[in-house]
Amino acid sequence: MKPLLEVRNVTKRFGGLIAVNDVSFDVRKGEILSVIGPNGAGKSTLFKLISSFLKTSNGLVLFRGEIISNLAPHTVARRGVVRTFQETTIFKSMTVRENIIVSHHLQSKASLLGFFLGSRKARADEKRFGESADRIIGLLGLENIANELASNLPQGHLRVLGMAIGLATDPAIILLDEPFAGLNHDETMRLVTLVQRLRDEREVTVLLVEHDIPAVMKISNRIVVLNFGQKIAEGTPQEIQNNPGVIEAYLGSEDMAVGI
Amino acid sequence: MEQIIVNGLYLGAQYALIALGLTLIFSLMNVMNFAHGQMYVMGGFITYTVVSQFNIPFFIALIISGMALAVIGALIEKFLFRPVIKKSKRDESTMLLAAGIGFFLDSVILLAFGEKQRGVPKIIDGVFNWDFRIIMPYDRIVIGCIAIAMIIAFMLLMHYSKAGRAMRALAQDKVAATLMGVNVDRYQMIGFALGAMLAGVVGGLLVTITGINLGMGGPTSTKAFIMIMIGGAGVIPGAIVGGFILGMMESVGLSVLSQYGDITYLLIFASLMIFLAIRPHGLMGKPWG
Amino acid sequence: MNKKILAYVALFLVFVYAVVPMLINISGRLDFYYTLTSVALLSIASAGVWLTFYIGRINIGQGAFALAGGYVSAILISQYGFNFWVTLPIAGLFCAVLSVFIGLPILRLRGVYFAMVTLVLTEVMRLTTLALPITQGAKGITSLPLPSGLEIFGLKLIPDFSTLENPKVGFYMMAITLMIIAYAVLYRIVNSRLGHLCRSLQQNEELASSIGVNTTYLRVLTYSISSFFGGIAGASFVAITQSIYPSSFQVADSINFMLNCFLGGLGYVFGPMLGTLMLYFGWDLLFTIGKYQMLVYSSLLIILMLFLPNGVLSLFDRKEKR
Amino acid sequence: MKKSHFIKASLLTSLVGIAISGPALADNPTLKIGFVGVTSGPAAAWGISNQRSMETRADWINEIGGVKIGDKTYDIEIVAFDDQKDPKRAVAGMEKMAQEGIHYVVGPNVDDGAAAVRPVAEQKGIMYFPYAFPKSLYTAPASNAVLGMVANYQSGPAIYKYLMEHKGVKKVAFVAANESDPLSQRDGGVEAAKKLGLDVVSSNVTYQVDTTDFTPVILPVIKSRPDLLVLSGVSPANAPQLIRSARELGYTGLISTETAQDANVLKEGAGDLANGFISVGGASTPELASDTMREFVKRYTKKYGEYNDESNTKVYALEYIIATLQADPDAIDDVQDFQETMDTFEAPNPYMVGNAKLKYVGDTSFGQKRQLSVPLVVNVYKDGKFETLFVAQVD
Repeated sequence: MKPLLEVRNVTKRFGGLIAVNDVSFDVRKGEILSVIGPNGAGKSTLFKLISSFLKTSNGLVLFRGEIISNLAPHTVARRGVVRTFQETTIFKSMTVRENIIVSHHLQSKASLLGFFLGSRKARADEKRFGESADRIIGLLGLENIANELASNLPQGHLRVLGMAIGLATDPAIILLDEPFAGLNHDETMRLVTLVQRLRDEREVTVLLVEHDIPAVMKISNRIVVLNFGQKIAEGTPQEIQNNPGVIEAYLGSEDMAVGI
Repeated sequence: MEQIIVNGLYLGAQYALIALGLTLIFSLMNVMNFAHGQMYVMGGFITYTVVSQFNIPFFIALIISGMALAVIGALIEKFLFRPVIKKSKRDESTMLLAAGIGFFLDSVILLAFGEKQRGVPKIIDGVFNWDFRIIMPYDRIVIGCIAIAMIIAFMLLMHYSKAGRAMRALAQDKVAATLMGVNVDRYQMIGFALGAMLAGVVGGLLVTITGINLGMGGPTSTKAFIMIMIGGAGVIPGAIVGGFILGMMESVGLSVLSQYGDITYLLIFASLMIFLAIRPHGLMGKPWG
Repeated sequence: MNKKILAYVALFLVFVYAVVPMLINISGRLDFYYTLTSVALLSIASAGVWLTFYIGRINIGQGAFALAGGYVSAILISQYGFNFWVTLPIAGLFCAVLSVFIGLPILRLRGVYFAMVTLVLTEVMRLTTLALPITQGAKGITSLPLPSGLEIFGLKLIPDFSTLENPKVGFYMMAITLMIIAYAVLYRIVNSRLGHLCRSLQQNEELASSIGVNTTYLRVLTYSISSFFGGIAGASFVAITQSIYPSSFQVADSINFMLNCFLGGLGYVFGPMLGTLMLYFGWDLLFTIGKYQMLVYSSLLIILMLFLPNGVLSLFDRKEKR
Repeated sequence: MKKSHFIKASLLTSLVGIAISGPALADNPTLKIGFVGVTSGPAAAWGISNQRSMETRADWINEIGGVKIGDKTYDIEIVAFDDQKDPKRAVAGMEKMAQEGIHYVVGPNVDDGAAAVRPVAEQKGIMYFPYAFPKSLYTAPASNAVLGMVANYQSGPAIYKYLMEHKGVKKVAFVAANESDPLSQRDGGVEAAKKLGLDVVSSNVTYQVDTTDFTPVILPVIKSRPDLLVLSGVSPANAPQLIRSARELGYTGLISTETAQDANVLKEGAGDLANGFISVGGASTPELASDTMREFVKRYTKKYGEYNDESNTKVYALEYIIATLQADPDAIDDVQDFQETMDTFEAPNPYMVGNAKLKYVGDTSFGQKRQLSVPLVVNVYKDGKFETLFVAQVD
């Protein structure tokens, strides 16, 4: 079976600095793949390259066999590759439900003019979005806070809301940028379960970039390890845990403390 | 050619000094101080009044006007900007306040100092003339040098004094600065006062050369804004660079394009717009300052 | 809920079309016709500025489009003999198209950068009209006729203004009607999906594009609607003053349009309308205090801002909260 | 007993006092004269000198018991409206004047405002006296505007001609701010100079009014080596700076303008460098000023602390309005009458020595009498004062 997303020889240079160097890997449909690595390994840059928020210097990113690197970000989203953000990125002065509804943009069938005039298609769209939003709210357990202003939410809920926004676009693959950063153990575990449920129930493929090694070990089907912009290992959590190169890479850094 | 460059340098020095105060305020508080030009005019009129009504020497008058503006600036920050910033939902709301203060200062200036153009007699007579290649009156040379000296002094202050370091930290990252123990309210007030003081001193300096009138406030603000856009908003070296670039552009543009007359400024402004479209955050600005 | 809104709208229509003229006639303050006409037209331009605020851009360049719209109308009338009513939409469309070309590069800018570029734009437009031969440069275009009548299929829609006993009433009706249309459009935009998308843009452009919103397109679209409003307002003033000069709309106007939005409140569709009314009418009312007019006016502005930094309409927030 | 007498007596006297003084004050009906112009913001100087000279004159008239028009004596009240140099506001101001029942308005100060108020003025029956030069304002079918001063296309040729004949000027250069009024005046000046056979060596240089350093502006002009540098439509704020820059760059020729200037502003802004600067003024130079003019300057100075020489040219409009109304009392609320009287009106000019006359002119320039005949006094600045260079009349 063809992989869903292919990263082929992707390189990114900033001036003389090489942030990502000739990295290749595949993401298969229905899996959760994590990219890890010590600080400054190029994880975030790689993430932005895949979601086309940065332009590659070299190499390609393919989705369903088509090139998506260097397209406009909204076009990439339109194809079905949707990202969340490391910072808690939500629409602050909208309620949780409004956040999710507005994110259904890609699925609208009516034109903007249609919406302006209130055409039948537009009304049908609005109804559909509302229902879909309620489903997502139910799935992620946000019922109690659906009508809260997003700016009033605590950190943990914000992360879930970020994911809900991603889900609302009905993606084929969702890219999560450090989803566990800043969460405590309980919140992390809850989110891990949630991501797994998403994969199972909504058949979403997940690519995540993460710092939190224990969470990654628990959630991932496969893991890719970066160091100094290069891929040094790829495999199941087990394989990675026993890979001497990986251990060495982490030995030199403080991330060791997190413990493999 | 030499003349054009010297003209540009002189203009640049005075522009940079105006832009410095504005960019300082912007970097600390994210306020577009539309009243900056009015503060500059205020400084000019205070210097004029002190010199011509009370016969006090020019340089002392300059200091008096700087102090007066610093006090006005501190009061404006404490009693107007601070409460509004705390209460408003969007940063931009301070623009209405700034514009209101601008109108207010305009009317105060009109009532207190009248509608006429004012000027202080030249501080030094005579013209420097190098073989008709560079002609520069001595007073301009003196004022230009003072302006450059002040720019340097200001940079040193920002780099080596405690207050300067605190303000730079604040400009960079308010949250981090708070964590480091910087008293945000206090340094915002000091910064605003310092910015207003700079405006006042420049107004005083230029009153001996260009004179001062009620109408110069608004356009001066606009020009200063253009300079800090060129250099990058909220970046102090940016303001200096922006000031010199605009000064040079005017000097060169006016000479080179003089036969096209009416469109000189059109071209200067249009090229500014194109420049910003290409470099959306100026020469040295942080993205989306 | 919908019925309630309809009732409000009906009340407002009766008020501006019938009650206001009646009050003016009773009190004999005929000069208020022009004042209110100005308020209505300026509030259309302010509505445009408000819309750009809605996508998170500070627009201090509306004067440029008002000027451009005014000149389009004046040139078409004086040199090509167009009927004013035909030039009105053309002026709006011209500005909309123009704003696409200007907006494409500059809408990438944000915050103060965008604000300052638009401020410069006003000055650029003034200097352009000074330099172009078709605008007759510094001389301006003067002695334009009053709007003539408009007939469609023999149906007399608008009478010839020069036959009116008091053209001011005609202009008042015109301005009010235009304003109502403009705000209906604005209200509809804000309360449709388009408005939600604009808000998403205002709050977080990266996130908006990651959920698939074509941010460039949306920005340019809103900016051109905004400029359309500016052009309409500018052209309407030309009909009233029967003349236009490069200085007819200048930086001060651009700034005022922006201030109108702030004063009314950026979060309220009808904010710019109220803001324009207060700022413009306020100045007129203070005319009696002579040389202290500016002092009192600016002090009131500052005080308003101190107590209601989110706009005058935030006074009613508590009541209207869902 | 005595006490009550005293009270009664004092009550009576005070009542009588009120009875006498009350009606005496209320006896004079007021005649309202309007002013629509700019008195705030950057161009405030133009309007303020205008408004102040009107108010000074009005106070003076009221102090001496009012002015007799027909068989009634009126007090004069000046109703001023600040248009902020915005043509849209100028229209509002004119509407306000109509609302106040005013038929005679001085202003606006600039071209765009003067053009914008025309529809209102003609519809509401208001005569207005703008300080703007476009000929279309005064040429038929326009009927209600009266040019309040000498236009640059009238004074310019006179000045150039004088300088050609007396100072041997051959080459002339123009510089103007890039705004409507100065640019129009520059174009008019260039045309006039060419007609006189002068060589126009530079006319394209313009500047922003907010310029703080004019050296770069003036440099290319000086390089064209003119004998005469004309500052077209220069504002009093810019004039000293332009003069200073030109002189400091070594320019030794003549400098002139066709607008009114203030001697003190020139003195402060340019000092000795302004000596020899030629401008157009009213009649306050010692050679020409009458006692009335001196009294006016004295009263103005007393009321506002400082005189403004720009007011010399602006004192006339109010005087003309009142004098014309005196000649034809019916015109007080009928501008039709006023317009008819304008054709034949003549009265002595109180501000000038000799037998100068107040009358309406403009046949040559506009084809109808729509201009105040004010003396074209060309001044030259010398050590803080103006001296009269020559005097001419416009027809």
